[in-house]
Amino acid sequence: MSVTVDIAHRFQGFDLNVSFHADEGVTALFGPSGAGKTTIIQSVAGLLSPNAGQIKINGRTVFDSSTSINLAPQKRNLGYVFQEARLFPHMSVARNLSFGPRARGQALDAAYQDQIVAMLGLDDLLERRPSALSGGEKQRVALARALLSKPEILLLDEPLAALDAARKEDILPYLERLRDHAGIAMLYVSHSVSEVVRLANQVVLLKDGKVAQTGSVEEVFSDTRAASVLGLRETGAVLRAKVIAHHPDGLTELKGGGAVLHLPKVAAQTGDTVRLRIKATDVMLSLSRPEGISALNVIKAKISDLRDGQGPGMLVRLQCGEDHLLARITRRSAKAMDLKLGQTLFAVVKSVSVAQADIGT
Amino acid sequence: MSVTVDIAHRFQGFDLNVSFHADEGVTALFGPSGAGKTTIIQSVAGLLSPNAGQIKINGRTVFDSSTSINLAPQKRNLGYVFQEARLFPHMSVARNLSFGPRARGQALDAAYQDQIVAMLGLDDLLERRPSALSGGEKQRVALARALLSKPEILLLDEPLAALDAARKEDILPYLERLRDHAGIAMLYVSHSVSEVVRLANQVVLLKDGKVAQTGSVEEVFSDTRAASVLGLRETGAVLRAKVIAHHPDGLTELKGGGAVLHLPKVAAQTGDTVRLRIKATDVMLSLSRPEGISALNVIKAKISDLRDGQGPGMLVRLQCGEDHLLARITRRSAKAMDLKLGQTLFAVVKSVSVAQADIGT
Amino acid sequence: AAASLRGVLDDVNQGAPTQVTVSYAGSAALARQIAQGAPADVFLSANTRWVAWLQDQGSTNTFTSQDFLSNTLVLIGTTDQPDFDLKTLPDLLDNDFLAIGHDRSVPAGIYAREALTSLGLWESLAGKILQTDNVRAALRLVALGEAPYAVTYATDAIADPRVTVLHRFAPQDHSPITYRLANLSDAAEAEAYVNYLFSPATRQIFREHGFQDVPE
Amino acid sequence: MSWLAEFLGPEGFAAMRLSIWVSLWATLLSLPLALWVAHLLVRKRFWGRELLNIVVHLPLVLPPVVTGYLLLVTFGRRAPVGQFLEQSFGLLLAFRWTGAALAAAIMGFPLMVRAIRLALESVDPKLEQAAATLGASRARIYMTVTLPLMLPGVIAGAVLAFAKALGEVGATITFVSNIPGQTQTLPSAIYAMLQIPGEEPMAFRLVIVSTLIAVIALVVSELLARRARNGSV
Amino acid sequence: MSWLAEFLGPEGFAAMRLSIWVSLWATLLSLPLALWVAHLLVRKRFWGRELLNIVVHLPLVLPPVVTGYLLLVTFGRRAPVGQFLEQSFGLLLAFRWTGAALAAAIMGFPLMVRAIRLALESVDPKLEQAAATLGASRARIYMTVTLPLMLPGVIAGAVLAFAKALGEVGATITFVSNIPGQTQTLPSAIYAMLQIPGEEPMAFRLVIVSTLIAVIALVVSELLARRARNGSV
Ligand SMILES: Nc1ncnc2c1ncn2[C@@H]1O[C@H](COP(=O)(O)OP(=O)(O)OP(=O)(O)O)[C@@H](O)[C@H]1O
Ligand SMILES: Nc1ncnc2c1ncn2[C@@H]1O[C@H](COP(=O)(O)OP(=O)(O)OP(=O)(O)O)[C@@H](O)[C@H]1O
Ligand SMILES: [Mg+2]
Ligand SMILES: [Mg+2]
Repeated sequence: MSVTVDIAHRFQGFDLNVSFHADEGVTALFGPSGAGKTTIIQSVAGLLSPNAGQIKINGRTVFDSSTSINLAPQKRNLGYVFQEARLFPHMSVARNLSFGPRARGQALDAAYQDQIVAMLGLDDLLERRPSALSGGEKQRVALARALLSKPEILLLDEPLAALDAARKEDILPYLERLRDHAGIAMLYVSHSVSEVVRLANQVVLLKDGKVAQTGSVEEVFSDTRAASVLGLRETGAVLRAKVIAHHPDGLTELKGGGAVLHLPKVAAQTGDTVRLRIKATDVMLSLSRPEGISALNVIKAKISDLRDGQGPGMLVRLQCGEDHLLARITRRSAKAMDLKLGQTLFAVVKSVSVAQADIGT
Repeated sequence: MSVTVDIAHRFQGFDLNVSFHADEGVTALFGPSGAGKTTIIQSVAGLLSPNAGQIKINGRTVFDSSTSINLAPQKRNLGYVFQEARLFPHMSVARNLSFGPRARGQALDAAYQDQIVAMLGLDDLLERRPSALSGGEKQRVALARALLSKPEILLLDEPLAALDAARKEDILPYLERLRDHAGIAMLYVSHSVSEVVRLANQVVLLKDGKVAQTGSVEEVFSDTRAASVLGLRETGAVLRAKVIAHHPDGLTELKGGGAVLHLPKVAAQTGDTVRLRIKATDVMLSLSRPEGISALNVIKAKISDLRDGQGPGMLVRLQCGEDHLLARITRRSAKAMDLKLGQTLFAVVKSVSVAQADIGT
Repeated sequence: AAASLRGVLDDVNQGAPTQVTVSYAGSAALARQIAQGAPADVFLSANTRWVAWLQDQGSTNTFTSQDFLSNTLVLIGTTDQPDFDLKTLPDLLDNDFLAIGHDRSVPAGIYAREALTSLGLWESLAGKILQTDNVRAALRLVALGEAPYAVTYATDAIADPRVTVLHRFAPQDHSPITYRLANLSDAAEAEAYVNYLFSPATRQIFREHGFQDVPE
Repeated sequence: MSWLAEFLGPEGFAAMRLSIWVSLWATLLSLPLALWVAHLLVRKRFWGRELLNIVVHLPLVLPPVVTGYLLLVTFGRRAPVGQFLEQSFGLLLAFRWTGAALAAAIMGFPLMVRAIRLALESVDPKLEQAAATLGASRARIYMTVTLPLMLPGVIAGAVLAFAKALGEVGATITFVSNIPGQTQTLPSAIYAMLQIPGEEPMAFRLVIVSTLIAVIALVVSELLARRARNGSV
Repeated sequence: MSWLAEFLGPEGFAAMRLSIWVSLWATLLSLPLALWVAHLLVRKRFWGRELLNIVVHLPLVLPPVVTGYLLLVTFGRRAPVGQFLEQSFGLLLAFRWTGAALAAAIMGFPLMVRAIRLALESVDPKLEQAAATLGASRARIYMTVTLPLMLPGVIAGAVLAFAKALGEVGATITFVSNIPGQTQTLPSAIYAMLQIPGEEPMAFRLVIVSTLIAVIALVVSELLARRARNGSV
């Protein structure tokens, strides 16, 4: 399963011109409001015909302006969770959910449906009309509806935006499983970095209708250049670590960045490789190995880049083993510590500050 | 400006029964999807008549089921940002924006309008129809429309949900100024803790149509009991600090928690008191005063409470001066450091880890 | 005036002593309108019954009426059939229809039924009769070939070159066909116009259109 | 029913039965065509669209007699289309109840199309798009999304057409004449009665029956429309 | 215009002018009332609502002659309402163009109300709520939100009524007679001409003109509706 997009489209006052390839797994479309994310997704779905370019799904050309190929949406075998739920107002929630399977002539997979319904907490809503649902409930039904049609390609336009953290926590692992086991490709639009880092294999960073950067999550989010797009608070690095052991006190021991790390229980098998995201603001630097502190994770590292930000902060890039970390510190500290390129020091990461939501399995 | 709500309403399968008072400033309605947030807001707006109870705005009863008072929405002088934008599809953005002032017969305040339009990045959109806007753009127009009608009460139902972090960063300071200087009351629905902490004076925690907890942000979010509702990652303490000086390197020096703190430029006057939120996961404990580290803020504190969480973590409550901090550390660290009630130690907070978004002025 | 007088009356009015405005509609509608105060001075009805009805209403100040014209009833068809025999009509019709005015509401239809009944044909024509809402519609059906035969006034047959008269009914087979005139005003112009209508020159015009004077 | 037959007399009663029959057929037969025409007018851009729009409205604009006349010269027994239909399908329209139904259908057609058009225009294409992404074929989308959403308008259109059919006299009488028991509908009967002095009471009996039928149709339609709005699936 | 006058003859030309005049008045005058009635039927729940609905539909259901007859016995110069209007306001309806306009308005009223109703039903009350929270009075909401949103339906209703007025003959001729230059509208003139064998060509000239007027009205309405849909403000 894969999607190849190379399109240009013009709206009054807005030019879209993007080209990227999304493999099996999750490709996040990330960018500010009005960057063109929905326009891209609509083009892939076949709901909007771009002025020019071509789109391939699994190698099959579904749109090509030069040969006037334009496959109807119903033939593209995809699932689309719209930014606005777009539920059928004249049908009950249950009917909305069974619309896709019926339309595709699929036999009812009751077990699958029950699973989705339970995950999204829709049990009590099945007989309701969409007009009697809350905003978040609508969004959950829309997500369930798309999932139940068992598509090859999932297009998700801010599917979790209206949901609370607890509910997101229920849904994200499911999307992870889908990503890892169902072999489908997902285009995922979200404004939440933690969602993207957790889910995405690849990020397409959009700005004003252009691809600003594209690559693996590690690449894009560890890039000091990306900081301006992501915002102060979300800059960070992603590093791969291998699960060594699960300890009885609930901590998981991992090896990554040339150091041994301890994290609260990570949902992965011993021997698995996981992806850890460590925000730049969560990394503290120390000239000597600190003693008697609560932070368990101290990584020996070498400064590979020093970059001034706007304001009083600066970004320090650290080489640790084959990986790197980003640390955001004040210039005052940098001066006090007299940091220099190539200097060796210790990065202190509080175990619990590597958030659950930022661990991609 | 204040709002008093004491209502009961019943939907098929859902019972709302809430009572709270919202003073001048921001009152956050916080709770999972389907908890009844929108229902409350609609009742305050006069768009839904609850089965029973009463609602007062500025002491004036606008709804009372026992005396059958039910003031029309247009007479309640409020501004409502709906969860779904609800823009007028037959009007340009500019017309949408001027609708409120015209309806209220207010003279056009061009400077004010320009300011709002610039803040929300709507300059290029003014001539467009809502149908030609992206999801986030619609939400921004809806926010602008409500703000421009200069209401006494602002009802905001997830006004920033569809916006990227950078755009939120533009809007939040404005909402703060509105809160501090306009003297209006805001009911603010959001699923984002950082938004709520930054904006709200008071939090009403909702669950299944009931008020689970209510109080100041400091109380609700510092309460170790609230941790379960907020989730692991969002627990933290709020402490008050006084601005001592703004330094030329961009750092602001504050005094709070019995210690001197350095934060990136805080938008407050010297002498002002500000509210700082420090997440439990951002606090590291050290037995001795650490040297040679990048963190600027080290607070001497005494352990006032030790509380086991689920999983490998525990929550440490610290007394520092008259305030307190929460620190989340692993039990393994606690054992290694041999933490005891009453023990004196040092809390290390990285300056930049007190996020801009978590500073309430 | 009755709608079926249009044509001839337009010709007649060319020479009228006063400016005449004619409202052509069904006799029933006109009678009711006059009863409701319509600004009419003279009412020309194709039908004596509505004149009588109007007189009964007593709603006009002055009311004098007199028989005005007479007409004859004919059977028309599309092609000339010199040896046409009315008796064979039921057989000739086969699957086709005979068009007449509505046998209770349209005067020509009433006369047609009377005539056909007294000739003993009505029963055998049952189910083969088309009734129209006015006699001109019956004529039109023949003219268009939709019906092979119709019973109309002689005047109608003259007016339309597409039809020919196959049979003339004898006046004694049906009640007398009379157009009746009601003078509803005492204005001098109305008087003059009525006189004009009865003047020999005008009578000649009517006769040219196939009308006949009322038998004394 | 027998009291009704007495109340109306045999001729009036026959006219009533015929009128209901004719109106129902007129409504039901024109419905699919009206749906199709409305679809063409709203969703398609083709050469001659404006022409179609005008043709659909003509029966409203023209005096009914003219429509009846045009029907007669088109579908009459000597007219080309009429002969073709008779020879090919054995379908006789002129001077039959079928012709009355045709006349009524044509007179009500503009009303029906307009109502359906309005309803179709207010169906949100975004919902149809959503259905398409769920794999529904065009036909399925139409049947399960578009049609249910425009149902109130379809019902309104059907009621208008039915009511119009109940009241149509000009075109009907011109096209199929007034043959008691065969083509004499309620309005034709009423029309005839009103031409006879003193028959007003009988005419008004027929008017009352006509009104009653319309009332029943209206009430049923309002109930259906309410169910449609609250969603029937 | 003179070639048109020649084409139609003085009587036909006068009928055309009168018909346009009458149809415009009928449409414009019934519009506010239709908006109000549609509002009552859609948004209010009151005793007698169903009755109002039926009364509105009656002119469609009844043969036009009956409607004309009822108008005559209500608004005639000897009839109670007619006399009252004449004495109190000097408003004469019977046998005047005003009466023709009244007849046309009443015949078109059900069509207009239905179209407006359908449009009103599809206006999203959530937008009206949004307007209310912005401080707009009910009247203002109606004028700036509701009415613009239902404009396509209002235009459709107006066009239907106008077209109907152009074609209405039964009620008009029964109520106000067929007085050339005063109450003889195009359809009445066409009706009268069809009474004379051989005058069909002239009748068809009038039909063509009638159709042309309708075409113009249709095209204008489609343009207006398109503008309304794309938003006019
Ligand atoms: N019209 C209605 N009929 C029946 N139930 C309703 C209706 N509107 C809302 N509800 C139910 O009432 C509950 C509260 O709805 P509400 O919209 O207030 O939730 P909310 O807190 O705003 O949720 P969200 O964060 O998802 O927007 C939900 O369970 C919802 O299903
Ligand atoms: N129909 C349209 N006509 C004109 N401009 C449009 C239209 N639809 C979208 N746009 C513009 O195209 C740009 C991209 O829109 P798009 O919906 O793809 O943004 P987005 O990245 O999804 O933003 P958001 O995060 O706010 O949903 C925006 O500037 C928008 O205003
Ligand atoms: Mg979007
Ligand atoms: Mg809500």
